[in-house]
Amino acid sequence: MTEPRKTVMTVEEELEGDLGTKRMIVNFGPQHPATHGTLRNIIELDGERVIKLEPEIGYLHSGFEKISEYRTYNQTVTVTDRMNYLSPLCNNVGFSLAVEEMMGIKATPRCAAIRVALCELSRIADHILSVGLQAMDLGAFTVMLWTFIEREQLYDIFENVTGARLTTSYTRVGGLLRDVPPDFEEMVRKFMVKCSKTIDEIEGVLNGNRIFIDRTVGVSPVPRDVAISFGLTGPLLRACGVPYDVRKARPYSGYENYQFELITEEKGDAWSRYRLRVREMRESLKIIDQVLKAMPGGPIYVDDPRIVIPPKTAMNTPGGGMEGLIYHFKNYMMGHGVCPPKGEVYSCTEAPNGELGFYLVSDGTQRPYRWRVRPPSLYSYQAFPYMTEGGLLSDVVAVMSSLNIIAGELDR
Amino acid sequence: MDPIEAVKTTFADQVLGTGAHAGQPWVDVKRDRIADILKMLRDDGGYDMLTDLTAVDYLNQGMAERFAVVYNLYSVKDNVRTRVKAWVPESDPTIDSASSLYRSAPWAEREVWDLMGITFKGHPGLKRLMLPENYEGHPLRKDYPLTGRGERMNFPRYIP
Amino acid sequence: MGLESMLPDGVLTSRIEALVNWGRKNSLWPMPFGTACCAIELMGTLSSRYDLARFGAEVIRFSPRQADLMIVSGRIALKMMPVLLKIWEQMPEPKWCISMGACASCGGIFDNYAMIQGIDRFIPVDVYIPGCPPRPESVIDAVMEIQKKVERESLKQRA
Amino acid sequence: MADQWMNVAIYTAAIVGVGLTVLLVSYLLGPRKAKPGKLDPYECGVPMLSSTRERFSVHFYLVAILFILFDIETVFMVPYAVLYKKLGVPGLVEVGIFVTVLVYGLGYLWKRGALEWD
Repeated sequence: MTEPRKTVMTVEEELEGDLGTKRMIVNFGPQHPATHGTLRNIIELDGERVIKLEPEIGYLHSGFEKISEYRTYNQTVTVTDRMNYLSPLCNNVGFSLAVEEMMGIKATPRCAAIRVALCELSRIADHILSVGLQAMDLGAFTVMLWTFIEREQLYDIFENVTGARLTTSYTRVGGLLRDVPPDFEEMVRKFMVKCSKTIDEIEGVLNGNRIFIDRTVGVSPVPRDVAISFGLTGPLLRACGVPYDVRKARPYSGYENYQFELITEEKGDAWSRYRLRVREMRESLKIIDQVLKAMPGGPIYVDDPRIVIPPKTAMNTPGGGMEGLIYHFKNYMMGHGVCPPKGEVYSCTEAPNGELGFYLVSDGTQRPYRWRVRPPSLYSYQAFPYMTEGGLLSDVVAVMSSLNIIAGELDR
Repeated sequence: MDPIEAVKTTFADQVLGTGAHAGQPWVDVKRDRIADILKMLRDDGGYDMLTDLTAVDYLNQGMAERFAVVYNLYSVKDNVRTRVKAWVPESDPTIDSASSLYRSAPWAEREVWDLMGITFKGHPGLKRLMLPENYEGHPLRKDYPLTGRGERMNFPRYIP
Repeated sequence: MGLESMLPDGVLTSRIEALVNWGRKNSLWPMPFGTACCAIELMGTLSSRYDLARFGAEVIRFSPRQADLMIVSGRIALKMMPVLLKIWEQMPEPKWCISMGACASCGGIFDNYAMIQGIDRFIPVDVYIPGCPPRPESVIDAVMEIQKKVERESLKQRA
Repeated sequence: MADQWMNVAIYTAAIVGVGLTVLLVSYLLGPRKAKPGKLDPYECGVPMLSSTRERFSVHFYLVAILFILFDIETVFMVPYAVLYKKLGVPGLVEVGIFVTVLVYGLGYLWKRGALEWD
């Protein structure tokens, strides 16, 4: 608790002894515009200063891990994109990479490139809305409307590629639902031109904005070792200066052959989180540009009998008919299809909010034995009391939106 | 310093075995001195981030015990990961808490207590994290029915 | 029990009803009970491309006191159900409820211990929107359904 | 002179009239249903934790008084703004004195730290 500055007012404060103000308990509850989801903070206030803040979560606990134990691996892809619903594609890609790692399969170059492009697009979608909501919470409502115009462009691209605006369920174990449409590159290029203009506009409005600076600079600075001990990852950890990005630390799906800068900020406060997200969006645009330039051809499915059903031609040709039918049968009947060997794996990818980890335990059958998700929001929201205690009540709102907590991923 | 070997040498009596799958080794240990093992890994091994703490219910899968509490550790400095699995018997599902070592542990442990029913001794505030306070039972256990035991039905109906 | 319960039927009351219903229809103040993915789609409906403001439902009120249309968008967990009940109770009387998305209407893909299998088991719902998440067009269609319903209602019914 | 007062009377009558009719119509035609839970205080959907009738910090009162002080200052300047052309330089000098006294007061408060929160 910062030592309150000694003011001449102290003379009256002794009198306050008998006027003792009781601590007010405020409920920053589950149904609140500033919590962006179903989070609850029980705050003990002394005037405007936050003495104690106790978060309470679980208001959106939907039993993801239990229902995934009753679904086959390719069915759980639909569950994953309801976790972080701001960037569903990152969840899909993260999950299918985990299962592929368990089965020891490597996706085809074209599939890996498409996954990287879509992951970066949905990272932009997540970061731009997070910046928009942070600005809206501090009063700049137009920024949020601008970001939604960008997200509608992205929804068009996602809908064109995957068929759904939000719940994409696009990846499969060892491949994708289908190949990208022919005008994919032209749509993405049109979006990239417009998106960088919008990012410039957002930066133009917010970077020099006196109110935005006063409300975010120096608010809840987090030192490096405390951030690491809290298990913070992603934008929150990089905002404290720790250069940890899973795309660089543990390159997956072809990230090693794209050049992009690992962005870190210094003080780890709400301002550097905002700066980091904006700069990361520009990096993502660079990565997408490189991916589109070097988009390899070829199949999108791994040629592996355990996963891929044979093409129609192989089945009803006189020569390969029987063998193709056995293929097809083995892939769809119970106990066949995607059956990873007995064992377990912890595989993580760089989701927009941080390190999204999948800890899968398989017992050799079609269904995962244990399906555990390491949500970045859980560990960043756990550090919320550390960041806000001692500050003012208005800082609670500023910090809350800088963390970009998503209840679906937090409560699973 | 290879973490698995270090645990084997210093805590020889605690180690039940090791395993590896998809290039990721782990070590199985008894639950008694898990706090010391984690402290050694954190201080000497440099594993300063507890990425994830979770539990798996190996109901009649022929494992050493029924529950396994899994600690996924990561060292930010030299970018290596390791995994420690502490086996907890069904008769007495308790284990020492890692909240004093890592600040990311409390909520993960509360979630494991809430969904799996493993109590953590020395935890600052072991309450349910996900489910309402008055919820009985631990849903992530294998013997718990998927559609629950009727908790989702008993709410008062609003009479217009 | 306002004056309208004593009003006799006839031309006078139907004209007043038409006027009152017209007023209510075009100024539905929605309260977004947004929990999960449908809330993001609801925000998409409210922003500039699909623009719910064209139907008078642009003013988003987060306090139940000033809202008369509650849009339950997203799945409702065990802990959230008492909150939903309390907020529905606290809304003043001429109130309608839209259950947006499959999760709010029937539990959606989450048929498990933690999810309410449809909020109509506990609170009266006027319009259901299918979809996971429903497209903004279907949210607008639901608001128009509510407007049709408001138009047909007689004041006595609401007394 | 009289018709000026007539305008003022019509104006206030219009204001009061609109206000009353709105209240009256909503009172007469609005349905009212007394439900047990309806009148509980709204606390984001969860039961109340601490009652609101607690003593709170004196700083709130201080900030409120300062606001009223400087708000009245602007109210006094409105009639001057209407007639500043006619009043000319003497008017400007008078308002100048008025404003400098208040600015001096603001500077004093600022130095004393009354505008800071803690």
